[in-house]
Amino acid sequence: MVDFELSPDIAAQREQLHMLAENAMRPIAREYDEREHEKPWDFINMMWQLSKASDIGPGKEGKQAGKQKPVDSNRNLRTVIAVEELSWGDAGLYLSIPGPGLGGAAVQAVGTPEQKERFLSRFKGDKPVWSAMAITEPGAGSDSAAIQATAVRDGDHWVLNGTKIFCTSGLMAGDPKNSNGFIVVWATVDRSAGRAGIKSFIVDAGTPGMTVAKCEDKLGIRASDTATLIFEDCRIPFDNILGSPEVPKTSEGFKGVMATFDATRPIVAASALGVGRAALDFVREELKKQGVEIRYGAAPRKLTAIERDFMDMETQLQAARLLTWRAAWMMDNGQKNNLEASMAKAKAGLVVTQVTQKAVEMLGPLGYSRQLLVEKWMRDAKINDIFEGTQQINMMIIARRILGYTSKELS
Amino acid sequence: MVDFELSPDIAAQREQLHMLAENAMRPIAREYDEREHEKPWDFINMMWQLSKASDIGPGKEGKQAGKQKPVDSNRNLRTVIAVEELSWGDAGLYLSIPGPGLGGAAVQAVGTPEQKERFLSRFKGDKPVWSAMAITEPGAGSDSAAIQATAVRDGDHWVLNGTKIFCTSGLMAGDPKNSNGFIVVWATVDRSAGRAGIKSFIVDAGTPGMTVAKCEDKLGIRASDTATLIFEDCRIPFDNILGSPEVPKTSEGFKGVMATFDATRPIVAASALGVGRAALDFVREELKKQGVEIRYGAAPRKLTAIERDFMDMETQLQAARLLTWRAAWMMDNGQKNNLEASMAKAKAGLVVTQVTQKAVEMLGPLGYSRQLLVEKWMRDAKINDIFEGTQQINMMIIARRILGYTSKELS
Amino acid sequence: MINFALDDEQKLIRETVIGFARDEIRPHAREADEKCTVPASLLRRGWELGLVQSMIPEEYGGFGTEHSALTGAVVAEELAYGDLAIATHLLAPRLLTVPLVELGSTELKSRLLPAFCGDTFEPGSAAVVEPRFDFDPSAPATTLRREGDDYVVSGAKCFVPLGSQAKQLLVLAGLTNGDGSVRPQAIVVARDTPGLRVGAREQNMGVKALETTTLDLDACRVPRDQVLAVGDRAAMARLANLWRVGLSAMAVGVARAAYDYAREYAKERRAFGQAIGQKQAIAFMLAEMAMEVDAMRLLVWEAAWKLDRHEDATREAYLAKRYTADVTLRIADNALQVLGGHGYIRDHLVELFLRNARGFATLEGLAIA
Amino acid sequence: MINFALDDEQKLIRETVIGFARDEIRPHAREADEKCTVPASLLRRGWELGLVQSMIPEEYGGFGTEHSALTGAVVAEELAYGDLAIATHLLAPRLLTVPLVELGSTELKSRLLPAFCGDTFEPGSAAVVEPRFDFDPSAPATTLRREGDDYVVSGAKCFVPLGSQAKQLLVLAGLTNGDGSVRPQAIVVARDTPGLRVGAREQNMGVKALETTTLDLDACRVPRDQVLAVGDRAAMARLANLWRVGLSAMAVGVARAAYDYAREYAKERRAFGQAIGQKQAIAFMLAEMAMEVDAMRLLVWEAAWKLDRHEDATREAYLAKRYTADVTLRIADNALQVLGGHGYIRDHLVELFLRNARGFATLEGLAIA
Repeated sequence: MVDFELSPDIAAQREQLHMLAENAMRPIAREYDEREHEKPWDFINMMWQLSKASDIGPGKEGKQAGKQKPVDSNRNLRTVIAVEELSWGDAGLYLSIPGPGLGGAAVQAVGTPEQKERFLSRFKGDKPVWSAMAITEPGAGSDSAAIQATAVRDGDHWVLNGTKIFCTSGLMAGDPKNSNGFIVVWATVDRSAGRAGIKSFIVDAGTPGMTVAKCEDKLGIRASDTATLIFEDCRIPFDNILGSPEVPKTSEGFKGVMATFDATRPIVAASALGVGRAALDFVREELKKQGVEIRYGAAPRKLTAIERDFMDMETQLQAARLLTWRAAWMMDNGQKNNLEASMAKAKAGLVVTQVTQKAVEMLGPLGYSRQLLVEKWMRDAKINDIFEGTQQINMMIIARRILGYTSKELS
Repeated sequence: MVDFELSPDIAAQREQLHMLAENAMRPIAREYDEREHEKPWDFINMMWQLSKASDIGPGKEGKQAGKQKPVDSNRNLRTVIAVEELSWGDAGLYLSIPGPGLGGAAVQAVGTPEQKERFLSRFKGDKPVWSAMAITEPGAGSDSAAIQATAVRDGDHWVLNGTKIFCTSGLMAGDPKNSNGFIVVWATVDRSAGRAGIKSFIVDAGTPGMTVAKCEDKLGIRASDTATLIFEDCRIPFDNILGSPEVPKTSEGFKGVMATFDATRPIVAASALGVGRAALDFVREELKKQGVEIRYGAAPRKLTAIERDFMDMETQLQAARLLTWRAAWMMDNGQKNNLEASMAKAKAGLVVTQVTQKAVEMLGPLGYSRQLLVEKWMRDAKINDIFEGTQQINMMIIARRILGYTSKELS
Repeated sequence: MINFALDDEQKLIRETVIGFARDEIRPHAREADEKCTVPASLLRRGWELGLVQSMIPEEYGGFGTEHSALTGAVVAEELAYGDLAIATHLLAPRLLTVPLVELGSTELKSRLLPAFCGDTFEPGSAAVVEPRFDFDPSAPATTLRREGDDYVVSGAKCFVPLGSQAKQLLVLAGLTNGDGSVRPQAIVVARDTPGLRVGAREQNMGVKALETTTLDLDACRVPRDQVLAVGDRAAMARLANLWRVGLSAMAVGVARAAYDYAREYAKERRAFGQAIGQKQAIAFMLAEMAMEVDAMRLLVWEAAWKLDRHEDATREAYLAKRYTADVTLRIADNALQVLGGHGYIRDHLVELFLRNARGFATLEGLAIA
Repeated sequence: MINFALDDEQKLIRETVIGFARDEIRPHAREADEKCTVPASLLRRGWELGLVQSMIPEEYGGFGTEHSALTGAVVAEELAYGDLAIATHLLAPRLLTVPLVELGSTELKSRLLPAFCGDTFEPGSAAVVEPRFDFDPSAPATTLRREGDDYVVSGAKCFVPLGSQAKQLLVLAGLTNGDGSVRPQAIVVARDTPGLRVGAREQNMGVKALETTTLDLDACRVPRDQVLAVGDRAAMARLANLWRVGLSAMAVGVARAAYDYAREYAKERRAFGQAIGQKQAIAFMLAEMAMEVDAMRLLVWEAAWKLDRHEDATREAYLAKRYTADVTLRIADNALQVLGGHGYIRDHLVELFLRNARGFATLEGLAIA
């Protein structure tokens, strides 16, 4: 039976997170945009305590995302709702929150019980812990199959070599000074096998041979670090491989690894929605102050340009939101959502880019000024059109699905 | 020295053609949209007399289009201005006007003096004459290189076999009952040679073995016939080949044939502009009646939605017009305009599609009704986004040019 | 509790309608458009689905299933997927019966509803749109004024479906308030009311198989009980939203039809040595269509869901209608582009989808959820 | 007589500026943005190009070449191609000198123009924008009223380029007509005028290397001859159009910079075994950029050409500004998309182009043709 109303507990959680976003994130949003590469430790520690104390908050997301049959039957939906609120507060700060993140999600999705115990238990400790996912390489953008990093077996170890870039929270997860975290690294055990040869490996923070080379200066989401990781003869235990070490004939295994994205893309979409809604809410308030009313139901010919712009922004955001909720809901109900997850990500990434860009324009000279957060939201928003698969990559995935093409037939 | 003012003689010609469009085309536009497959003979004969009597009018275009170093140094510009006016009157009727059209343009561009004398002289006769170009095949759409029609040499004849579709004015040019016209047919003399093997041949109306199989029922431009031509052992004189019969190593020759489009694409763009301007002029008048004024210079925040829509339509059309004039001007000045011709065609085709669709909406219930011509303009407009290379084909040509890719490297 | 799944009954109805649209409607779409008429056989078979009778209470001869805007949206999308003109014709009676069931007096219902529970298709209609550039459904120019115990309606309408066939029509008129402002008011008018004149059949760019006419009302006198929910603004707002959701759902159907047609063509059609669907320019167009069809449906469902909870859905329904009208047009236009020259030819249905799609931004009250 | 070719003198100037933008400006673009300042060396070298002095009549020490909006547009595009902030800084003095030369009294010109004909960069400025949501250049909230032989200006401005450096500023104020309507009026105000207070340096998303400040005018008294072309609506309209064309031309420069950057990247960068430029999704984006850059330039040139004929170019200039602002933003955004993750990093200039591009819809009077 179709229903668009949030369950009372999720609605309540949203309320709590909204207050947190408003009181703990908004006040420091500008500061950590200007002070790039500095970490909001007070906020980080508060969030860590919070996520341990209550069942709400981002600490849980990663742990929960990716489960096909979760205990909490609304886990993925709960997560996207939570992420939208936190990103409404500030997208950069949201991304800096400690927790399993993408790395943990991967362990959760394909890890053995032993691995889950060994790595996920850390997120119950007293000190903030991060984990991260390292996929992209300098040479190979979105083309995961072209990964150059290698993992060579040496007795009961794997030896990793290669360079990874654009690793979100790589600094916090990979540098033991920051946390007892870990990085999930994609590498090939057999380059000749193409996609089938690609495996993911768990590397503990501080493992000799892994160094955090640099953190990028970015357009936005500056409170979150985007690290470059270098692996030089980095030795890790054999058991740190996620999934089977075998190289199958087919690239099924790779598909398995890629499946993590079905859980994480709706989360990125949700983060986009939060940024977009922040801008929309602000514009709505400003228009109200200026006496510009939004007349729903008015004849098209009677609308003002700015009024119609606002309606378009609002509709686009809601369309993206419903696609996002659906993708999460499907996963909560054990349905494959690869197509729907990409739809949510592609739509939300594009919409938030356009909505925030328009918001800056609608506010006139003030919109362009750093006195307000609107210009920051525009800078933060754009990342959602890029990471976890660019707009183009997600359109490609959708196209392959609807046309029934393999990655060979459509690339 | 940059100048956007038309020379007095071209401006005068435009005036004349505008009156002709208003008085001779508008009154019968609806009639020949409803009476599909019937020909406006009175109009056709009038245009024929007119084009012979004066130096203006469409009779000249084709003869003139394509010349690299024309006698009239403004020939191509004059043509696009003329075509815009006539298409403002009615795009379907414009396309039904007798004259050399695309076929003649090809003879003009690459024909021998003997061929020009033999074929182009017909356009000086008393009875209306058409010529047409037959390229597209049922199997091959925009992929000219994949042409299946064959031309086999047999002594001092060529024997043509194959089927051609979407041949504009094919019925008028190919059926001797209608005129002593001819069809320029693309066929391959050596399929193994790919593009290099493709040549164009002139086939006289009524040549045994060439039959006009059918005329399409279309969305718009119904006053103009779009014919299917079937060639069965159709024998034509050896001299009827355009250009050299040799099959070069490179596909230079094919490029030569394709070069015709550099002259014709701006003409299609100009026709698009005429349809778009017809809609824009009508909407402007209607808005004025409704007391909706277009306040150029007003603060963005003070615009109404419909006012801004109108400005957008107006600007888009003017942008397409300037690209079109530039492409024609370059050819008049002996400059290569392959890139600019495709830009004009791609932009004008897209803009007129959007402008006319918007115009229907802006006029409310009346816009959707066949009482007015606006809905017809929307149907007519769309062909400009398709023929002479679809939007996508033209974007491809632009992309190859700017990126320096061959058709192999980017397809 | 968020849920994106239809209930079993809705799934069942949808399956039935999908089959009907595929096997009965779609094969007639082209001919119906060219001949500007819906074959009687289709009306008969369509009537048998009980889409009109279902929500009429049993005491008037109907099946008495509760009215659901969401179910209505599902049905509208699937029928319109088959063909918009045929769908609007089949569902036209609901333009009268739905408001009647919701807002009519017992007396009025027992007088008018039984006619719609018979064995054969019974035409019904609503006259909403007005032949004016600045038509505004929230303030119709057609006037309604009290005169003794009766009301008197005067004005001109257009786009009236089955105008020459419907014996009873719902007419949207403007009732002038004390402060001079106008508020919309729906009334039931019998075709044989003195002063009512059905005009000539309209000729439009699309939806050609559906008969629509103009309607002139010259001081038509209607008894008070034919004025539905007098002064009940909420009821009139709900009615307008039911119209919006009905048309929006049909827009989704047309968009999906265009998308499916283009997708299948792109898989078959080869150029440059590949299926054209393997070209990113085409593939991404199709991907966007797929994404937007889903997005549109969810917006429509949300508005319908709100109507079924009897909450004010003006914002959702209004925004959904604007969005579906714009996006459906773009999808139909892109679908034609995928077919290229073949799309411009009436051998294929995409040009029909485009002509129909262009109507949604203008049309009002041509369907009801 | 239609002609799309620049004359030889314009070609020469363009060549010079192209070289300067490529060799001097572009290499400093990133550092200037990060440090929020334009290196003095660059100002010195830029000044030597004579872009400010050229159109100042010889009697005041200039080169006395006739002012041409078209030439101004060509120069503005090429400098902005190098970097928008540096370009606006280099050309800021023209915001004062161009209106002075065109509209100033002989006395005023001989008093102010010689300062701009020296050997070193002389800052000049115009205060047009106001810090309000509904700022309207055609009706500024800054007031101007007659008081005896003088005029008195009061109001608040923002986005004033070189606000703390310019000794003289052109200020746009609103003169109230008899009927209460307001019309824009340009006046020259010296920075040391009592009541004029230069505010703090502004922090904006883009154009960061250009110093812009707020400006408070508290009953600033200016002699009558500093009010330019009093009551001459045409002159003020022309001034507004010169601003529009100036900024539009710079938008074309920024768009072209983003397009070129993305195109070169797409040729180098490989993925899935090809240069990404060989992918239709990327290739078509680049093709659209190329097409629109040309289209925008032609619209700007047409408006400039009309200004050079001293005809009313309001429609052309206004539409060109709206179009270039929208399209340049889209092009910069797509350029960033072509670079993907790398575009989001400040190692590359596209994110800078995007931040700068977003300014055009809002900014007014920051450049003049």
